[in-house]
Amino acid sequence: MAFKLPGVIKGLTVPFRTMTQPTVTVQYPHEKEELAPRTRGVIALKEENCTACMLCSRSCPDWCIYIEGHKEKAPPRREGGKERLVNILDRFDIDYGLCMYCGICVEVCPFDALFWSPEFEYSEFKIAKLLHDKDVLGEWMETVPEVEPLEAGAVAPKGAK
Amino acid sequence: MMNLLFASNGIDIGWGTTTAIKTAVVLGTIPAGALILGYVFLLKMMSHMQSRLGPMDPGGFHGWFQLVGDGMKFLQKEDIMPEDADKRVFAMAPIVVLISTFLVYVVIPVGPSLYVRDLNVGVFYALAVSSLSVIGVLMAGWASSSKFALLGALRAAAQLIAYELPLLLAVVGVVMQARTASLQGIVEAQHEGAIFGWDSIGLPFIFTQFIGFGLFMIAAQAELTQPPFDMPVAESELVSGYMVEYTGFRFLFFFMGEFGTAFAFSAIAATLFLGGWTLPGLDMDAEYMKIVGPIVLFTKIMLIAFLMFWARFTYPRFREDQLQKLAWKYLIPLSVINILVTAAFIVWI
Amino acid sequence: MPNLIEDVKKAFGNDVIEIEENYDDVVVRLTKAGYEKAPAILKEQLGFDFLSFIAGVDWMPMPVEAEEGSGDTSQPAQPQEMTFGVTGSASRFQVFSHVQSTSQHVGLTIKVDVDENDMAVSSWTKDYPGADWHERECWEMYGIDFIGHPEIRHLYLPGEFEGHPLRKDFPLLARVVKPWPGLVDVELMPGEGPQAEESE
Amino acid sequence: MTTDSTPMIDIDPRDMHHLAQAQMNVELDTGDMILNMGPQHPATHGTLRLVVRLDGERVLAADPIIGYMHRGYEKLTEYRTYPQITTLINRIDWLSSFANEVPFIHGAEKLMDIEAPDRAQYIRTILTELSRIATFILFLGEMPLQVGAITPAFYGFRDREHVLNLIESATGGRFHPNFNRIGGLKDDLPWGWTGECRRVLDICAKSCDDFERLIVGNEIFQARTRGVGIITPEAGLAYGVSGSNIRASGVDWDLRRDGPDYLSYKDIDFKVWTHPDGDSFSRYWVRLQETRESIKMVRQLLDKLPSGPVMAKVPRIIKVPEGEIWVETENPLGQMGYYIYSKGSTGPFRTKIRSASFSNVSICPWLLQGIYVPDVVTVLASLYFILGDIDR
Repeated sequence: MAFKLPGVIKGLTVPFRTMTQPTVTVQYPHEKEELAPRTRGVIALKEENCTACMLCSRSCPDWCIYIEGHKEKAPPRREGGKERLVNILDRFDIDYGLCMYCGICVEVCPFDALFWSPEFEYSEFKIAKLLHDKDVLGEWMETVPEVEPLEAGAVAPKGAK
Repeated sequence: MMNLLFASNGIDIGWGTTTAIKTAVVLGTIPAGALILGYVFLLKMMSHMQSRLGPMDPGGFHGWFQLVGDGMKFLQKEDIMPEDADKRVFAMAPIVVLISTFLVYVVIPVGPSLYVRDLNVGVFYALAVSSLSVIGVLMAGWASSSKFALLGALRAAAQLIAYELPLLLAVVGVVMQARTASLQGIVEAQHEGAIFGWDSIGLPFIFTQFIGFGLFMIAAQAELTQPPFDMPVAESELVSGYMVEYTGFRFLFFFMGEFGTAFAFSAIAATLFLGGWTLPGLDMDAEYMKIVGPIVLFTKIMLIAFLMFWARFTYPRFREDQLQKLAWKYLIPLSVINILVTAAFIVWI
Repeated sequence: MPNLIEDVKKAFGNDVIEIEENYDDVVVRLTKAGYEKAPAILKEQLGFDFLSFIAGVDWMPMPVEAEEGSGDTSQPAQPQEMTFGVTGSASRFQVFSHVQSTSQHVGLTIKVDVDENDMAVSSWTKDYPGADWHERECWEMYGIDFIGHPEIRHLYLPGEFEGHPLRKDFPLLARVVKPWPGLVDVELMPGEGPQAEESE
Repeated sequence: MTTDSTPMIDIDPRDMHHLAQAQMNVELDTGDMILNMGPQHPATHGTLRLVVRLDGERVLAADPIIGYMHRGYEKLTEYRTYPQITTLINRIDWLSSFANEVPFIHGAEKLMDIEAPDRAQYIRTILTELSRIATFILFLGEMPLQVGAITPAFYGFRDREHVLNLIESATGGRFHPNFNRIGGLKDDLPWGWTGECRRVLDICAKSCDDFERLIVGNEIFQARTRGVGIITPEAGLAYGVSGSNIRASGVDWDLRRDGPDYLSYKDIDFKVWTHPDGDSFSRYWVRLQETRESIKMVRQLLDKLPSGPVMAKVPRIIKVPEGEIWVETENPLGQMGYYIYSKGSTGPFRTKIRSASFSNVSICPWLLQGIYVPDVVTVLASLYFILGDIDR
């Protein structure tokens, strides 16, 4: 097998050049990489918008959203108007042990109550703790980035979330 | 070696103590050499070549404690033996491999009088002893009663034996040119030698024996089963060849054996081809050489080891039939031609 | 496309029960005898050198686990009467395969009926060795036997798995084990709304 | 080069199957050694188990046993609606997951005869080609790792990271973008994405040159891969091998150019690379050239990107009318196709998923005959299959 030298020696230059260039490692616990605003890290719940219409829990492929609510009488919008019946949310849990981050619930919600946030550091020792309830989801709300501008030439569909 | 050191200031310590001190020093250099080579090349250089940082946290500055920590981890690991393994042979195998590494250090000169024993057959003794590891590898492969280990051991045996020949023939040129086989003699020959009358930098044999140097490096790479010759421990097929059943401190022996032999071979290569522990301008027998000598040899070892590990991280591995063909059809004829050319030079010029 | 239909008709003669063009692909339904000699004809005469896949289909309508009116829409509501695909079917099971010609860049889907009491079809492994795995999967999932297949054994499922999972009457346990979270509805005010609509 | 490499047993594939079905009996035959490579083995990318009957180091018969990762997708699709299925099927070939969604969505759109707007088609093509670049760059680093070189694998992962970050900034998910909707895309590209995309393409182009110099020219790599695992065009097609594997055997067939036109491949011109040899080296070489071709394609697409909406008018609850359709696309691993039977409900009645690696690996019993154990690893690496693709 003729030893064509150039091929083998030429190959050696690539690792040597990489050795001289800066490395790409991000030392995670000390430095943190900054994620894209659209990253699907965790789902945040804006409780005021939610009317417990159960659409998200019905369309979730993994069956991991559990909702309980009850009806209440609420003061009429305009005084003298009729008494209104309002859905009050008692329980809104998302089980992140089952969730596959597909985002169908965020899209299907007609009242814009669910948002994506790029937060990802919520790992637990016990899997049961991955069941985030209403107020934990509420806390994620501040980490939701505001909607970023679209690329040139894009026509934003009406009422884009 | 020590009484020469102390004799100069009048204390005469007996032969027994000097041998004890020499053995202690050699016992110390094997793990130290393995750790240094392992850390500098396997951890830091390999990672920077792959554009990553390598260990940073252990031991604070650049993770120097990583390999020491690994060593301790291996020590406290449970020593498992496969249930139908041949117990005694299984236990003896790593020790045989390690013994062959120790014996090589006997002849490596580090300073004017700093060597354990200056045998006049130095070079051939070193290379002969280093082939003892073949027995250890076979013992490990057969004893651990696992298919992968068996395959690995058979491949290792075939490869190590095939590359003994080019390893030795590559060195014959150097011995002829230095007219002595003793390593100390070779170092002196390179110090006084001259290239066609111009002797300001002495004659490191790499200039005249560059074919020999190339052959020696390739054969050494094969002896250490490092890529491109790491068929016996091909991790993508045999996981880790003959070492697959070993855990705990026995695996540590193998690891130390591997890197210790790498350190030893780099030392031999440095001594034979790069002028050993001397630098051109320095006077060989001066007092200070006892300190400067080891440092010079260490830097040369690092240089040679850099070449070895650079090839180790870049090249894919040969299939064993190509490996054998390379040895028998290309390396051995080339080394014989090299010997003839050297002989011609010596006789006519 | 039209000349392909003529070629297939000419090649198979009266073995062709039905042939139709469907979204830039031609679907043909053959008799069992036609299906047996199909691979030789397809490969030599019609030049279909690439076998894409062989699979089965079970036309039985989807059984609906949830009882009526419980509002369980976890499963898409499929029509209950037994309808068939483009070229119809005379039996509950069908084997369909797709072959392509890499030179003329054209594809053909072949279907054959498998009636329930004689669940066997001839194997294509002689002409298309690639059919080996497809047929093993189809046997495993539907229970359709392939005559002449070198060695029918389980491909995906463990050795002692009984039952044929892809049949419509084989339950999907994951759906049965866990109650559907979407069933729960908003609790009504006490004594309000029609009694029928109370929730668990 | 290794002109006199071990002679391949070239038996006509037609009468190959009776050899291939050599029954893997458990008790040890005299002289033969049954070696289990997998299901937990570094050479098999995941849980493929290869029962290999050895005579010394030469393989007599190899029988891949699959199913360790069978998730039963075809059964699951019968219990789900169309949007839920798109999240499911991008988990089949998880390295180029965007490319899995495209045929299914295209089939559903054809059944409902909805046409996604131009900009959506362009962005889909860009993202498909980007996932192809990501998959192939990982392959360019992964195969030398199986053949023994440690360093290239890290270059593969490092350069693929840029492409994944790019896909994540547009779709939100690195591995599972879930960006396709029936009728278009979920969202438009964020601000400054096209500029970032051009920068990443330059990095990928430089990375391809690095791989060329580091691997393709290397004699040891050529010695290990030339003439190893030769797939003849007829045997390959008869076994259903598709994609770069069959183009490396000289078959000039690429669904992007020859198949029914989908996405916007007709607006750009690209070359289909083939190699006459059909051995492991040519498969590596073809994938390297295809990565460069994809980089050129994405640059053309970026120049011609039209403006406009990305979502067509689609009813809120998607009911696909009755009918059936066969849709296929050129995925990085080969021909990916769906045969969708629909009965007018919100979910399909039956979906046959034709994945590329299933057929690519089914050639192994024929291909691994009579070669050495180390070559088994080289051949498996050069076929480049994904376990999710095989087991579905």
